[in-house]
Amino acid sequence: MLQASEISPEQIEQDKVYQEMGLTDKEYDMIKDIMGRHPNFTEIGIFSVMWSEHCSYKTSKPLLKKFPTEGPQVVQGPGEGAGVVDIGDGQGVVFKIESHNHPSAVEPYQGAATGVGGIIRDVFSMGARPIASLNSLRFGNLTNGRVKYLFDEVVHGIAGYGNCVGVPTVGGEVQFDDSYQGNPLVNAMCVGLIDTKDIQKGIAAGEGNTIMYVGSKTGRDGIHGATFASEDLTEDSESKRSNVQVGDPFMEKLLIEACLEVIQSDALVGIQDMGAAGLTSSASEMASKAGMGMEMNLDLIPQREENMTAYEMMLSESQERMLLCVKKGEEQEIIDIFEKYNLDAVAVGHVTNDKMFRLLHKGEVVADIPVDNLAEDAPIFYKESKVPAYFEEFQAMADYQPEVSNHAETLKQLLQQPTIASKEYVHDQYDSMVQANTVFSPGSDAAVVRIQGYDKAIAMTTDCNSRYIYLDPETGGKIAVAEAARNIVASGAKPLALTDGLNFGNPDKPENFWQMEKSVEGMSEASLKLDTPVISGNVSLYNESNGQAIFPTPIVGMVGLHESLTDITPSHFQQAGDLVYLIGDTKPEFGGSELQNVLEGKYFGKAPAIDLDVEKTRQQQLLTAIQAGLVVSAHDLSEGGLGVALAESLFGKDELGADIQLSGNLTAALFSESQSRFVVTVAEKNRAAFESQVDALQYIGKVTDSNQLVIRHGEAEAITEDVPSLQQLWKGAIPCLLKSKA
Amino acid sequence: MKLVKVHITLKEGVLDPQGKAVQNSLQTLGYDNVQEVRVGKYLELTVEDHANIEQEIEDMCNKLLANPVIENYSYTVEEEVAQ
Amino acid sequence: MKLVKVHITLKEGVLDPQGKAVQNSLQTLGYDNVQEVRVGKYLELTVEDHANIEQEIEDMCNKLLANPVIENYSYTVEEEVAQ
Amino acid sequence: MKFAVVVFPGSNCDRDMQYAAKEVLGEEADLLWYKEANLDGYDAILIPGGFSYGDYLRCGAIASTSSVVSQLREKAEAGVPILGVCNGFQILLEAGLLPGALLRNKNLKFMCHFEELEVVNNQTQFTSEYQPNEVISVPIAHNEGNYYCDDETLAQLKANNQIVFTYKNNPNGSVADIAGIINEQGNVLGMMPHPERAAEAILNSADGLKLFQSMLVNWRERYVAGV
Ligand SMILES: Nc1ncnc2c1ncn2[C@@H]1O[C@H](COP(=O)(O)OP(=O)(O)O)[C@@H](O)[C@H]1O
Ligand SMILES: [Mg+2]
Repeated sequence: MLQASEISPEQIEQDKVYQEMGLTDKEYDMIKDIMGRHPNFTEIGIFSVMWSEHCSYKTSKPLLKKFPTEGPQVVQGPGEGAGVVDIGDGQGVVFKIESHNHPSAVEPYQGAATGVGGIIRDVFSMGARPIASLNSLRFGNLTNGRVKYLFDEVVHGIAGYGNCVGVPTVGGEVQFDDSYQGNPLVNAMCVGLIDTKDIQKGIAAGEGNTIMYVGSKTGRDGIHGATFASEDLTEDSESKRSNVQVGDPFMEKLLIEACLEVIQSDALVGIQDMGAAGLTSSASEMASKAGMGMEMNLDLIPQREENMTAYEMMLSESQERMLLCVKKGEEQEIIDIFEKYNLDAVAVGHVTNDKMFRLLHKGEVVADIPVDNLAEDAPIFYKESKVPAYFEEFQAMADYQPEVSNHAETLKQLLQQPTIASKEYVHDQYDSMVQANTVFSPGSDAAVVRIQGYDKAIAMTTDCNSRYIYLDPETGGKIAVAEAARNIVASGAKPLALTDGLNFGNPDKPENFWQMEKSVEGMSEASLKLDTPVISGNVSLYNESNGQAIFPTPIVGMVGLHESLTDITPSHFQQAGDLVYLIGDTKPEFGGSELQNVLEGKYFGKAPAIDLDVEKTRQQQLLTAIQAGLVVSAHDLSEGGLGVALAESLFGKDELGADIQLSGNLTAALFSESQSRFVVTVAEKNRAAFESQVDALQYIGKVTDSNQLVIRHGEAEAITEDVPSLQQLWKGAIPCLLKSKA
Repeated sequence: MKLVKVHITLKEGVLDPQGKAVQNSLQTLGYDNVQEVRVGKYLELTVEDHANIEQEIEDMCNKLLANPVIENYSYTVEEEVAQ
Repeated sequence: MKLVKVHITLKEGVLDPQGKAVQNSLQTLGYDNVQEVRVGKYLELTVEDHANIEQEIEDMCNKLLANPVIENYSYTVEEEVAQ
Repeated sequence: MKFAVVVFPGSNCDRDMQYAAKEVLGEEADLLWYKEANLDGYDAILIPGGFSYGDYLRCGAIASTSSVVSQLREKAEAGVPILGVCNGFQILLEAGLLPGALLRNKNLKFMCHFEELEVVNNQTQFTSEYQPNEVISVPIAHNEGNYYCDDETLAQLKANNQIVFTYKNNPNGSVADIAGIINEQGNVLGMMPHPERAAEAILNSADGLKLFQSMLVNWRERYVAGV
């Protein structure tokens, strides 16, 4: 029977209760058709979460189909907990990115922490050991008190969880922009290592096999919004209760070790984590994927709180829980493994062959739904798309040309922009070295982690310049992929594949949908060209506050392979006397640039152009030169252009400087954000060999031991600055903003 | 001078992994009588006395000391005993 | 069933950076009346009643809940109020 | 030489420790799960870093009450070398095998980066391969690494030469810049920095390797050379 507090099936239709759960009239009618009757409260709750964008990708699916997902390196494309690419020797890397934006806006510490926990579960539920985490963060203006609080607590939450579970946080990005003021973005990426023979799937196959529940008990955590049955929860006022999900990294660490042991057992058929929509999504997806049905007895679900209803249990997003499908009769083997780690594995149901998702509670059937309609066959909606007026206006504008009189001052200003400034304040709080494999910690273009026992390493990065995407989503989408690949190549690795985190506003607004559509097209074209297929991803929509959407922010997480440890290349200058080269052509491109932000306080005009053929050639030539041992250091050019890149290149090793000679328009030479460029250093003895291998080269000067950055323009010294004082400005900017009074 | 004692506890329904771990450990040590453990914070503030002290403490708790999304607070105000 | 409330505070003389930080933040927010802040822990234990309950709590505090090198503890035992 | 690496629930540097002893140093090293660990027959015991029991309540507190710690006490008394790193150090302090306690870092933040340490006592079985007052580069990664002890204890540590490592630029507020201490008997060393993360040049420093080499050299001298 339904709980007394629950509304009758007929009343749900009459009062349109489903609307409060996020279902439209049309969707309700579809559900009624599928069921052939009025769905009850629990059933409608289950449909509402399974048909949400988060689980069904109902609006984004048509777009996601555009992504190239195949290639010889792809072992597992989108569809499972995470994607897998081959790295030779029978090994694969498993990775995925996931957003936790809205939980982080409400409770930043726990929101960020549980975001990290969730993505790590996606990776180890594939059977992989998590070996690295990254995170991509966006906040509003750091002078705002609430933004400071969000920033500090999000970082603290990522650290609190990631450090405890023992997965090194090796990289990421943080950017600041007014559009994120009320709606920060917290995207977490996890990378795992697996012997490809061990890959697990989230399937519940084999009629009669047992469904087991492991991990934290189920509470009323994260049950969505205006909860209906709430009158009946307890007599306590809302203010004494909380539905916020709280992470327990200690439990997660035990689960990692236990699950990695369990996957070696023949008794295991399938395994999946309980992520968004908890028990509902993991159970129904496991059954649907296997072409089976499932029956669970909710009385057997380990519960943390009293008197939980079926609805509450099915919608709970309590963390650190896993669902397993185990061969009938072999449950004890699984129980024993978990017992070693002080974890209970509990049988809660079994696989059926009728393709129904059936739930029992207190002796009654409380839900009985055709399982495919929840998962594989959830509906898809095609949204309207419209070119925004601003875009046409920006395209029609004459090229923006900034006026800079004092280039040294401008460089200093740029180095202190929070988006460019050192993120040491952030990543010093992350354990970036646990597992003792980290070759490059945060602070390099790409993070590098060696693979124990082999002469190889993997490189990882996350990138997305949302300003370019705002100005021109298609071009910006291409740039996001190209920039990620550039970071991987600069570290000496070959880009393998990517995961995408699509963060956008409300897709019901045609202009927002257009941004999404165009950026996905741009990203797809670039991933195809650069041979980095999309193997996993995440969609987060409705990122708005006060009706204002965030800048479109499709984050690219990319992984590459160093075929030998000797290929690993630092992004900082290493040795006085080395030659400094600029690879790539510089045009006066300032739309969406950091300089435009500094001078105008806003972004307008055209995004920098990108030619993917040129991009590919530059990357390939640089990688070949690195692999031939001709390159000492390499750094890609991004926000702030060459000026910033040169300064950053000097912030690695003490006591180095550079003497640089530039020509042409100095403002463009220093601060343009033209694409497909790198600054590299080469030992004098390799000059000829290097120059013969790489095109579009410009020799611009030398690394010196003077500890000064000298930039000459014609006869004049345009910039002469002590490196330590530049570094101090760059390092101090974020701590200084945080200390400033709101 | 007043001594303000503030207790900050997790709201009902919020998972308390720390309390759980302490309880398990007490059980392992043989203290089977312990049914539940919840861990919170305890702050002692020495505050200059003034008319609005209670209001001020409420404010401080809401703004900084407690996280109203997941925590409850309570406090007492006592005369500070010279030591 | 008894409700045991345990307070764990840092010993005098042991620096309390957390208390100091809270005090600084309060000052930044304009609460100038706050002279000092000390941060400690507060545990609530639900314990089956029995003859030796006080002794048992002492034991638990000494063995696990507090670290005598840096911390003091105190506790009260109350009747648990049914909710 | 045979090392035991004791693994508690929540330990997360256990495999790193094993890798350093086994793959880098080239000796034997076993991971021993705390429940079933038998420390007999091991030449040295390593207590790795991490977050035993989630660092809930106090770092190392819950682990220090487990039964394997009673075995650890016996081995300490019997003179078996024991190295506790980071959370391992915290456990040794909570268990009373070393004096003092660790408080939160003075800036209240977790911090992770390389620090310069000075080897102020190279006359121990853990540090004999270092030069006197050698400055080494080893990473720290902790939230509670702020070593505290009362004045009396500090005077004793100094008098007995029990301070083994100090920070050149004290990052966390530790009394007397202490990064690592040894017991009076000279067989139990606890330190916050992670030598196992600095045992190979590819990891940006090999300075930590000498610590493991010192243990090996001293063990050989004592047992293999047949003293
Ligand atoms: N949230 C973060 N977490 C970890 N590392 C970060 C984070 N944000 C930035 N970093 C690190 O700081 C360095 C600079 O980042 P960024 O300016 O985004 O580099 P790039 O422009 O080369 O992509 C990188 O090594 C990056 O990994
Ligand atoms: Mg870069």
